[in-house]
Amino acid sequence: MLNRIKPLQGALPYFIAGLAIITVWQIVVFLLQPSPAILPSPFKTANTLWELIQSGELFIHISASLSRVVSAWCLAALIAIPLGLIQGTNARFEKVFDPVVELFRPISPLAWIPLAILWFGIGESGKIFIIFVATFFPMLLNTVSGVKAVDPVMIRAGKILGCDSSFKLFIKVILPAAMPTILVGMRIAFGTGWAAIIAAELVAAQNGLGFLISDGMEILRSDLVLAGMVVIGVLGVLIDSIFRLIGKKVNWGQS
Amino acid sequence: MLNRIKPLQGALPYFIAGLAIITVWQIVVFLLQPSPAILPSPFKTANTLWELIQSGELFIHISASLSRVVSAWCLAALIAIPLGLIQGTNARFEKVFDPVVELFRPISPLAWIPLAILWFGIGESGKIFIIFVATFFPMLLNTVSGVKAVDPVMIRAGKILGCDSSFKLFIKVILPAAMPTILVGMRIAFGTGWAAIIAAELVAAQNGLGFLISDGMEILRSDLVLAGMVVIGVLGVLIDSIFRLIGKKVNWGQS
Amino acid sequence: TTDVNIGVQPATQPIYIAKAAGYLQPIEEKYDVNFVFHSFSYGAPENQALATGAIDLASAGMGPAIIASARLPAQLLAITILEQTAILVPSDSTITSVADLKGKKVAYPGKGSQQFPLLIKALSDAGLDINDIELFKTKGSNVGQLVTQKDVDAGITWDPHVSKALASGEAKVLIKAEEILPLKSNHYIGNGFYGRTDFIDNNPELVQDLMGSIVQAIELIKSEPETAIDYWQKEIGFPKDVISFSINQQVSVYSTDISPDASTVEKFTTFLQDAGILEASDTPKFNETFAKNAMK
Amino acid sequence: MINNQVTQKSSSKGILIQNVSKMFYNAEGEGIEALKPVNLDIKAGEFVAVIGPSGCGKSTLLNIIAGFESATAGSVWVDGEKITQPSIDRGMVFQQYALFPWLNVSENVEFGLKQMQVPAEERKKIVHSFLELVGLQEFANASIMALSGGMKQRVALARVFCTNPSIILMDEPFGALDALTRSMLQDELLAIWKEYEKTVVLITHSVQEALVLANRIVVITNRPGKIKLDIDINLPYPRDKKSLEFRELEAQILSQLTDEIAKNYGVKPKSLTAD
Amino acid sequence: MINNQVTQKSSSKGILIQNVSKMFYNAEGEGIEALKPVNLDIKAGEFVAVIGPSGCGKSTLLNIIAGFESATAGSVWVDGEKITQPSIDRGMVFQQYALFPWLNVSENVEFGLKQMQVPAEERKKIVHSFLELVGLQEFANASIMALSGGMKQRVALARVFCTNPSIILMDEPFGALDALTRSMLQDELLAIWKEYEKTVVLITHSVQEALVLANRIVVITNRPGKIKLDIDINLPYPRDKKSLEFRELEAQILSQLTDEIAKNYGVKPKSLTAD
Ligand SMILES: Nc1ncnc2c1ncn2[C@@H]1O[C@H](COP(=O)(O)OP(=O)(O)OP(=O)(O)O)[C@@H](O)[C@H]1O
Ligand SMILES: Nc1ncnc2c1ncn2[C@@H]1O[C@H](COP(=O)(O)OP(=O)(O)OP(=O)(O)O)[C@@H](O)[C@H]1O
Ligand SMILES: [Mg+2]
Ligand SMILES: [Mg+2]
Repeated sequence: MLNRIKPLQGALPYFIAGLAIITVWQIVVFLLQPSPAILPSPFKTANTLWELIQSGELFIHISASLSRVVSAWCLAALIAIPLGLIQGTNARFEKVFDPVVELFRPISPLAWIPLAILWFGIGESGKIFIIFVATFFPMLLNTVSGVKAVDPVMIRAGKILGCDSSFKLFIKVILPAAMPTILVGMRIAFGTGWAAIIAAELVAAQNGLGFLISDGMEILRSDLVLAGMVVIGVLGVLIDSIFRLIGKKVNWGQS
Repeated sequence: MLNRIKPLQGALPYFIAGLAIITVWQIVVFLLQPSPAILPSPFKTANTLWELIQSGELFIHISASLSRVVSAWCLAALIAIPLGLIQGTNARFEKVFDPVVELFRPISPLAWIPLAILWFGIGESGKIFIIFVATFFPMLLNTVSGVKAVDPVMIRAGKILGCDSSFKLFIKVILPAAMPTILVGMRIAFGTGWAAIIAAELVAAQNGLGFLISDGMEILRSDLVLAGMVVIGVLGVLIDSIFRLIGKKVNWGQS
Repeated sequence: TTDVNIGVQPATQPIYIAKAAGYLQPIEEKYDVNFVFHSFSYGAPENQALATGAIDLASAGMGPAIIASARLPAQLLAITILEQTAILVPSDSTITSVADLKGKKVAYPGKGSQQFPLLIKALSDAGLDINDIELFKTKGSNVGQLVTQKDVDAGITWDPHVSKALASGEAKVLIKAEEILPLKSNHYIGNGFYGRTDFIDNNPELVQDLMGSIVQAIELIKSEPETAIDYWQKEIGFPKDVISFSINQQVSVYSTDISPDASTVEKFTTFLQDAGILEASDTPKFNETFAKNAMK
Repeated sequence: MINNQVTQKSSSKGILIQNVSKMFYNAEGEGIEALKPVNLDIKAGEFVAVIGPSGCGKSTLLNIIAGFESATAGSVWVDGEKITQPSIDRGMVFQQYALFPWLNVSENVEFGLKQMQVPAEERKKIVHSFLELVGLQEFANASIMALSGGMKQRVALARVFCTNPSIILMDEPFGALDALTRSMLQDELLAIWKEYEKTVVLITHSVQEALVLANRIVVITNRPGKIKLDIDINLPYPRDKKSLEFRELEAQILSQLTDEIAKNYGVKPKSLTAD
Repeated sequence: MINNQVTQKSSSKGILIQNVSKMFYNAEGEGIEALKPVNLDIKAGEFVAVIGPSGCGKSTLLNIIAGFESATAGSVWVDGEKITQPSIDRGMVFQQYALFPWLNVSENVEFGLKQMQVPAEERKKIVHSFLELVGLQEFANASIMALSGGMKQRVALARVFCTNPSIILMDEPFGALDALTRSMLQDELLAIWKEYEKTVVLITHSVQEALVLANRIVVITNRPGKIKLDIDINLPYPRDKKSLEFRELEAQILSQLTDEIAKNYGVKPKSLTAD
């Protein structure tokens, strides 16, 4: 099949999906007639969103949250991917390091809040730490599994073609060979990072989408909550489609 | 290498890891001297843990949380894996379904609380729903990527050896071929499920480790918080080692 | 036997004393019901549960209580704790008045809390407004930690978090709520009891008896504080020293006058409207007949 | 389309390839023509060997016959039915083995039989006899990962033979085998072909192999592949490699092939210095 | 250990294989003996062909020489140095191609040169000339996925040749190639070998190929492999397949091999009914 996707055509399914969700949402509102304090109509939400846009408030929240998620995610990538590369190739390191990972992995970002405050106080770093916790593990796990799945014959080929140090071998063979799986980990991690934004912004925040949502919940302004969720969802899709683009370039595994 | 791991020997690295963590913890307490209301000493926490065990309370919390996580996780597996198999093989379905997934994926379990209450009330199902949300996406994404990475020649071999329906092909070829990646997704999902337990048990829970932790925070009992975190970590490791065992059986990709 | 679902929070609410002292049991027998307590760590999910009908009655901070009464088909029935809130500063802080907060970092537990408008009121009384300080939203339970760690210069929160911070000796009170906004018997109001209007309309006698048991509980708190402290410790798991500190130092104040009288509610409403939490059109619904009858 | 006029349904037995052509598109959307329109009428029971230079489209043609890929134009008919999908009645031995790594050796061989719902006991027997045929009875429970290249190919052969398909498609099946194993399996193939009157399409690089086995040889040109030579081999079996007819046919086919292949290497590289 | 007494350091050039044996262990911990102690002294500049039945341990031996696997006992010395790890000076053509799918054809060929830090411009030239050598200049920018089996093997050959290693290890490199491409590349291999005095170890299934190329042929027995025949081939190049000496040597080696391989198939399967 000839598969040249034009940018606009690529966005089409997202519009359709968005429309479908809005329709279902409107039907639920129509059928269940929930209190608007819990589930306002799409129209009400759109209205609130528009007000947030006009006042410029939304962009402050978006940029605050986005910069937190991106920083945490980059930090996690910088640490998790090299660690994963080592863990995936060095059985001895894995034996010692993996139990530590597994002990910490299931602990919720919410549970880290007191410690985040203890260590980092109210600055950005505490919030970034919470999101970091949420993004670190999926990246690590996918990197390890990607590395382990690298065809041993590739590694041999790399070695005999002059990758005489582990580092060269990592960079030239293991990393690109594991890249498709690592990218999935990075994609998943971005999602979990976004999902941790509410918890993170419970640590002394002044702004951010998580702040908007948890604040909205407290004052029973579900329109704000929904508006925040919509923005997170849409941003998530946008960022994910960037990954998808990169993925297409890297995903040599498929035609 | 001859690699027959005896059960006790297998547990050794975990003990070492645990010991290392406790040592670091004790050093932090010693150096920072944080208020015990924020970070109690390992000894204090162990003491609390022991009391929880003796009173039998701990087991009630564990079984409550565990049954929630397991139910949600099984439910997610039942839905996400078939969906992922379809999405990974059917490009048309993916085009429509994927944007929906990407819109919902970055939305925090915390943000789902109001809707969980709306749809499921404050019983078990609402809590399971929140954990479900947290487990669903990693499973789906890994299944899709696992399926897409299946060597096309395997699919051809399956077809010509009599898998004449898509269903047979799924069961006999695509599923086992993608199994290693799917299992990673299931492992990750179990972790994210555990991590969502606090959010889930914020809603009218009477028991559970998440309840123990968030309640501990509210009632100023950091020793309970830490004890809960330790138990979640240790259970996480135990469950993860089960996956690891299964993984070894299924992970035909490696020697 | 039908279940009556009551939302509670892990705080020193009198309803726990009513339960522990056995005041609820006769009511359960009389109406053939079963009181089920559902614990929420903060007001937001509790109000959401109320909105869907998952709970019938709720005990929560005054902020969530008034917001629910204004925005949901619900009514405020009683004011069950007075006071409870204070602005804290580190014990060695040089801040001695609210006016000194200018340009400082202040932690607060979110807009939905009553602490937020109270802070605004305190500031405006001192000739400041919200833009004169730097605000940090966090969980109520973390405010004390931020203050004692000196990550912020001040923080506003409720009890038992106030007592906990004070008991540690690393924080002191800058100003108590009663000095900012004396609403009822020269105290501020801290905790409300409210319920879904349809439930109240359908079960007036039960609600009446329940109010009676709350008054009874408050009487017990006042006459035998040590017993009450034991009950709370047993029911919620609070550390005993913190609750003792709270009761003995009057950080939390209880009064058998639980009536949500019109003037108090009105003042509080205007106060929330001024703070931009309630909109001008929001009028909280309240019903003081039950409380009045119970106090007799 | 040009070829519409000739796509009337054929009622004859065998494989009818009508005007089949194939284009591939790379990521930039550029087309590569892998097969020029090919016409070929393979009668039931024929043993056809396909020879041609590397990359000329042999595997592509076989994939289209198997039903894995659809032709860009034209169509393939088997026993009068147009091919739209693969079927267990057309067995295939893949160039890359295509064994299932999550199954052990005997489970791999058993796979097709299971799909055909052959009873377990019978399955065991069949699997056993075919593992014996390829000399791997000892490795019945071995993991695929623990096999050498040639052993893998033998498993793949056993897997296809045991389902007894009426058409056998083979993509260089004997390339990785040692001489004797190869000639043993070739003999078995011939025996199976004759006894059960199968139709065989075999891709090979060895003219000798083609001449030993096939009763028809098709030579495909350089990419885009089209048929350059289509010749019936009427020598009696077993074929005598030293007979004059054999030698003459070998020379004829080789010369055709040499012409074709030489086109790939227009100018021979002069300098081979590597540093 | 038994073999300790003979592991004194050799100062001679070439490859010295001393008492090398290899055991594999499966998941249950059972051992499979892949190689019995093997001794072989390959002098620098020799062209050794290794023949043996499928699964006898040929690839295993080559992997140990390359430095990929360690011998269970014994050791391998190259130019007097004990082998502990792979080196770019020992090039290897793998049985399964082992191309890097994330690189295109010319990037794959360029890979080793990059590691050797050959300047970009020179790299380009070398890559170009070797792609020409294997007849793939047109496919320089093609993705690996878009190549046929034989084309992949040609890329793998170009990748190894272009780094100019002094030892070339080859695991059935010509199996997937058509006759002419094969003989062209065989000629090139011979030319490179002679001109640059390389040491070559070639695994093949074809006795003819071994006789055309090698000046020494080693036959390995059935698993566990050990050396059964080790014979110098002193015929002049280019070898004449029709000469009497060639024929005699072919017959001699084939008969040795036949004995070996026949052991794999003790009893020929009687019944081949598949349903
Ligand atoms: N998926 C693909 N995408 C793009 N081009 C392809 C693809 N598959 C094959 N081709 C091209 O089609 C041509 C024919 O390929 P095919 O695999 O049929 O060759 P072949 O005759 O089997 O060669 P060999 O003998 O080397 O196996 C080749 O030039 C190849 O580059
Ligand atoms: N990773 C492994 N685990 C267990 N056994 C193995 C492994 N690799 C190879 N073997 C066994 O070792 C023996 C020799 O294998 P090897 O690959 O060296 O054979 P070969 O001579 O190259 O065969 P072929 O000509 O078929 O490629 C085989 O019997 C095989 O089953
Ligand atoms: Mg091919
Ligand atoms: Mg081999």
